[in-house]
Amino acid sequence: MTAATIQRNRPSGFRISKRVLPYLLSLPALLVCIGILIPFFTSVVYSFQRYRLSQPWARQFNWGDNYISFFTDPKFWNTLQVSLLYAGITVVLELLLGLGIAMLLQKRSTLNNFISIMLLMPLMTAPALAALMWKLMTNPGFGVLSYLASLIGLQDFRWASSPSTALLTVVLVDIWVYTPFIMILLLAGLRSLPTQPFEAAALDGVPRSFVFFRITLPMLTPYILTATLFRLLDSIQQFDIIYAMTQGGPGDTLTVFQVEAYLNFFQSTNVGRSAALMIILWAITYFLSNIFIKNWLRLRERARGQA
Amino acid sequence: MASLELRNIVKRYKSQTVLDNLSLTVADGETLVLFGPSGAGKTVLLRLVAGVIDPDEGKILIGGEDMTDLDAEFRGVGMAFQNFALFPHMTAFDNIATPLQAKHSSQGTIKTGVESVAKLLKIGHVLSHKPRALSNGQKQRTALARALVGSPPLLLLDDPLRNVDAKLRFEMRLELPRLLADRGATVIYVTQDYKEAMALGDRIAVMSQGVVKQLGTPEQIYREPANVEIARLFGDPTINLLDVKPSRDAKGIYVGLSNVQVHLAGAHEAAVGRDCVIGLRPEALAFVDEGTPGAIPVTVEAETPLNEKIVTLARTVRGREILVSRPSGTPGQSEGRAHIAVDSKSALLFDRASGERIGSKNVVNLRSGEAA
Amino acid sequence: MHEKEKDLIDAFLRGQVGRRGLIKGLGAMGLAASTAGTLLNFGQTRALAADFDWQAHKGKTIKLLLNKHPYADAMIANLDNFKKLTGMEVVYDVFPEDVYFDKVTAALSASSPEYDAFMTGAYMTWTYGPAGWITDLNEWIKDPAKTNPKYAWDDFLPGVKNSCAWNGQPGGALGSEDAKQWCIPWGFEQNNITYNKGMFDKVGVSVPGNMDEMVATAAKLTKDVGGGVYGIGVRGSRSWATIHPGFLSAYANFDQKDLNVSADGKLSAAMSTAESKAFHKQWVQMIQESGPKDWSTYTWYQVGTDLGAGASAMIFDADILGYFMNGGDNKMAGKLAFSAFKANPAAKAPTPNIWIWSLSMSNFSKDKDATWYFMQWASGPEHALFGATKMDFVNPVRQSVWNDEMFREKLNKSYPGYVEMFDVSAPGASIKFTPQPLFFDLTTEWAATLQKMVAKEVPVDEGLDKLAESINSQLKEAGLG
Amino acid sequence: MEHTSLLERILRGIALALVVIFFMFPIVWILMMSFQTNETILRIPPQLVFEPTLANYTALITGKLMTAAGTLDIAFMRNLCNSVFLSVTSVAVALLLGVPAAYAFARHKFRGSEDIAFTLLSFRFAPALLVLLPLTLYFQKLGLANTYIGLIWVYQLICLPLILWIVRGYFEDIPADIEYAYRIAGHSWFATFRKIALPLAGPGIAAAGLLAFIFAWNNFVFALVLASADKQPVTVGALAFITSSGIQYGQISAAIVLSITPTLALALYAQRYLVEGLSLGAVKG
Repeated sequence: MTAATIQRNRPSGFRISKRVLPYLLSLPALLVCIGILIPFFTSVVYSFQRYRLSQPWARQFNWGDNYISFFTDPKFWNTLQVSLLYAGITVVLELLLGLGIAMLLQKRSTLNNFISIMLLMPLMTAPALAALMWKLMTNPGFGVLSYLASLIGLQDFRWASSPSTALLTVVLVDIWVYTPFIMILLLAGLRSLPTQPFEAAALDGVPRSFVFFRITLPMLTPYILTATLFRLLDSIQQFDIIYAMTQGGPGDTLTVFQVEAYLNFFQSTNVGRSAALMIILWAITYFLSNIFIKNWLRLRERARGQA
Repeated sequence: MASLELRNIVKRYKSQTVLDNLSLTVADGETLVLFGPSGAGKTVLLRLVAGVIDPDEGKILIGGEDMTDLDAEFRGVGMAFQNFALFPHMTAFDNIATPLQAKHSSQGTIKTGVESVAKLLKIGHVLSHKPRALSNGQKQRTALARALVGSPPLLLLDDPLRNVDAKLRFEMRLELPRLLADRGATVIYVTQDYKEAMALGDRIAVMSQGVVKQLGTPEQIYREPANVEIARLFGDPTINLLDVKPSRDAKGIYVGLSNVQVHLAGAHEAAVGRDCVIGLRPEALAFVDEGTPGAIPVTVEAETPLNEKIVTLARTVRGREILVSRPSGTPGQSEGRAHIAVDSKSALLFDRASGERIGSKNVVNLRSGEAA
Repeated sequence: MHEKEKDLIDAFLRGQVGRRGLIKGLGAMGLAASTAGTLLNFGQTRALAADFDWQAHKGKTIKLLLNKHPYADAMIANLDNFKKLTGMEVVYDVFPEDVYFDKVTAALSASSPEYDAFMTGAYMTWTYGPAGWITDLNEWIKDPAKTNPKYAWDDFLPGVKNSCAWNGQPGGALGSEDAKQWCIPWGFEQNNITYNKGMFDKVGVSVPGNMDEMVATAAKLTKDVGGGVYGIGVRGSRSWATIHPGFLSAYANFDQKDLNVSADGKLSAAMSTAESKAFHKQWVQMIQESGPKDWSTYTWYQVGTDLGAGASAMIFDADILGYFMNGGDNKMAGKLAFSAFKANPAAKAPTPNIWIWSLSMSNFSKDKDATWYFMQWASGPEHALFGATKMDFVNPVRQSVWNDEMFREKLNKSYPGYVEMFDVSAPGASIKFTPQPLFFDLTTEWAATLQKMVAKEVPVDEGLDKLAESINSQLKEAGLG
Repeated sequence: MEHTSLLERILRGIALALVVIFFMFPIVWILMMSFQTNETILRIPPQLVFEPTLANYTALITGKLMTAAGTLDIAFMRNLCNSVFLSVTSVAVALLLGVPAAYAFARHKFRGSEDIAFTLLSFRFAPALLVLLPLTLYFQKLGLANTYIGLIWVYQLICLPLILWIVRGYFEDIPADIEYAYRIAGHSWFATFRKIALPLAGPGIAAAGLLAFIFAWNNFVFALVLASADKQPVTVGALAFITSSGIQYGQISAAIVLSITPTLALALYAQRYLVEGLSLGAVKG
């Protein structure tokens, strides 16, 4: 081929520069999200105001007052405590359960694949509707779960309507809905692990617990991190299930952040306090996700380095 | 066809400089082998030429034309990857056909083109298979076929034999030179195997840490390696390296090996009185009878037949190990005391501190990449 | 329509033929009663058209935001007549009550001009009014050019009408001279007892006459009816809705208030009095002994559903809830009875707090005059009568409907005791809350406190003191205390 | 795992059975309730034997609900269609925007790419209400309130970061050489993206899309706040059976069953993508 024929292949007309291309590709996604960033900042402004919709004349900047008042507000500390407790319990239990189920289903077989799809059904049930389902099932009269509880001697088990069991009940619903999410991610992880280390360990007669803690878990860590991140941050913001089941009650048992903020906005129309609550929630999630993602990126680099 | 010229190429990744002000010219139709250890920057260089990564500085000219800012698809080169880089979701046929499809060739042309190159590479019977159904050898040939099928004027082959078994590598090493010669293309061939380099290269560029340490014909590289490192890389078994301090007497320049004065032929004046390393190719040593002038007494410790030659491990009286190689079937000694002699013309002297060869005739101007 | 039928209807409208005569006459002509109702309304439509220019806004479209409720259903069933009368188009969005008020708040707080009028409760206007989301309707009601002369604003029950008017001053009296009419009452609920006659007879108890008796009766019912039936259904969810029905009606009967208003207009919590504490103790005890097990999740739906399904023996809640449970395919349909309830033995009469479903006009409406046309029709005497007699539009807010013999007869036939109950409690019926913008803060926290008391997380006395303290500090923070 | 004792296999079987019971029981129970009238549902204690009726489904599908207060019009099928439309369109838009962006983040380490990628991901974790409430004001001004376009935009809050983050991992797992080879063969970057990157990341994209679909489908609050009744999804629509004449438990159950069906059908259809797609190694990044 001569220089002339190469010449013919030369690009003609408009051409996207290599340097511009990645920006061009990510710009639309970025723009769509930036549009959503503007209302975010509006909320930040609200959070620094004394702002009740029912008293528009009294609206003014009070700077940090909304935040400062949280320090002495037992309701706020209760909210913080309940939110963290709820998120902690659900994530830990779902992780353990999800990992266990994923290991049960690890082997590829038609039955296992079928079961794993079936187990996804709770995830496909909208949390708002799932809460409704569980409300029906825990009805003290005709609710089947109350009936079953009474059969095993738990007469009068009050599920979500008693402060001592309300948390347990919503956690149960959360587990029911979201364990499949963790299960499917970890199952995917387990099935993509290389087989050699396990075969080698089996040949050497290494104890199973050793294999699990020293081989399986470390190799699964990136998956566990991803799953935990998504769940933890969703869970600390839980709204649908709790609101549909108890509206934050009984008493103040379940007034987690989003429920409290929702009630503050829609019932009390106290926009300033509502916004401040959510900014704090956002700060918590941002902080947590930052930690997770830093670790996740480091793990990934390491995994890439080995490959 | 196309010549290739690289001018003052610099490539950095983060703070690390991978290619440092590298310049290189490859003539039209020439096969240049890039040789060097991993991390030397060979693959990066190849990708720069292919256009899939951009240099930070410098220019790339193909066929005399500046292609530095041109994307890969406009450069008209063919490339085969070390890991084959086959498209896993396409059949071997479709894999090979991609360069022809890019040219919008007709179905007929594509079919003929693919089948003829497949026949040449003896993979005509697996064209309908997907890569995962191919053996390593077949994968390698498919990758090669894909690089060749468009008859590119410039072929970039990135260690194509690296991931195939020894037998196949041996076969291909024999086949490839003819194949490449037939295409008449300019070829840049990356390898870590010195035999491949010797067998295929019109010239070899030895790279290390982002610079070309030596550029020359295989003969030059072997006979007159620029430094100890290159001397060690070329040759199997590896070159014997012994610390010496050359002196001069009436008969000329000599070194002391096991209390025997061995006189060297050639221009080694510069080495006199310096701490040096002498490089003796195993095949430049031969067993001799006791009493032959310059015979060095050794103890034979082991003998290994290696294909067409026999390699003997011996130990000098000072306890230094030395390898001797001789063609199979020639007489030698397999145990006990023996004497060896040095082919004084082929002895190489290197400066012990810098590793540079002393008294070279063809000192390479490394900066410009041109042989002096 | 046949001429004869037209003549008959016109005669009725001229007052020459009584209602029963009309129905009989039409029946003789082979028309079903329901068809007769529609015809009647059609006739009224023609009659209305004679006195007032209903066609002034012909061709315009208005949009409503409605709660999923029988009142809305009744209106929708009659809507064609409005369209014919005015030549206007009406479109509407219906949302389930669970999310309805959130939807209203979302739409109004965004200043959305989408909805021209919407259903609301009187309590909500204490937020919407000061927020500037809704319009003072006096401007239209009192303008003869804009309001049909037969609209008869005086026909509305005064207690109900006044409960929808507030001057916007925190603690200001409802229905005062300077009050703004934030909404027009549509239908309302008094809180009384609905009970299961069969269960009462089986156990041998009679309808309780005061709080002590109610606690005792409910306990006896829970113990003796069997089959898991509990004695009394009241609401208990963590919401304002738990406070306003039976609870506040009984509370007010003891002359207790939610807030005190000082001479200079400052508000302070009033629920930590000794009387209040005594009442709270009784109420909490009643729920613990005889309430539904998951009381803390109970909204009016659960309260009603349980009564209708025979899971509870009585409720102290909205009378219309009992009304609905006595019909349809409910298991206990036809077996329920009604009674007014006076919690305080010393009180002269029942003092039910009321809930008023009303219509408000959005301040963001683009055509308020046209919207008013719809509102005056929907709250007018003709539609009220149609809804009450042909649909389940109870309780109507117009005296003329309560005077209507056909309506009374319908109630007496299928809902024995309902009319008497209404007549006994209506004089004392009004909103017992102090109007102020923190209404929902106060009531939600009150409900949460009740939940804690019932769960024995906090003693009643201490809980009320804490509640009062918290409310006082919130009032101060909002500049009201 | 090859040599498992009989005891262990039995224990595994029991564990699996318990898991299946826990997760499937509520679904089965709701399915049973959906074939019952309110009367049989409300029996105490609950019973397994009943005479099945299709009345609930008939009511939902025809849109006519018989109650004590007469016949109510319900728009459940309309809600269902809205859910399908909103979820499908949102996921499609998210894929259209997210996949190229994910490709850019995976293949081109441009200045600030990590920061931008993290910022995009963090949207996934912003409390929905925080953004939603002021958004109603802006939507009003922009004329986006009560439009499908506005809703689909807000749904990107759920779909886009999820797709971006997962798909990016898949692209990173494709060896760069494969794409280089295609470029060198003479194809443009776009052809490479279309013919090489997309097909190879296909199962992963499908899995991410499916997950995004599930999350979009399950959303409750966005449409409620931002749109009028004719655009509400099935999650809001199912609440319509709590009526003044009692809670229609049978219809709620039928509504829940109907609302799960489309996602389930999709998941069954795409099941090989879900587990296998995710196990391509992308979730680990």
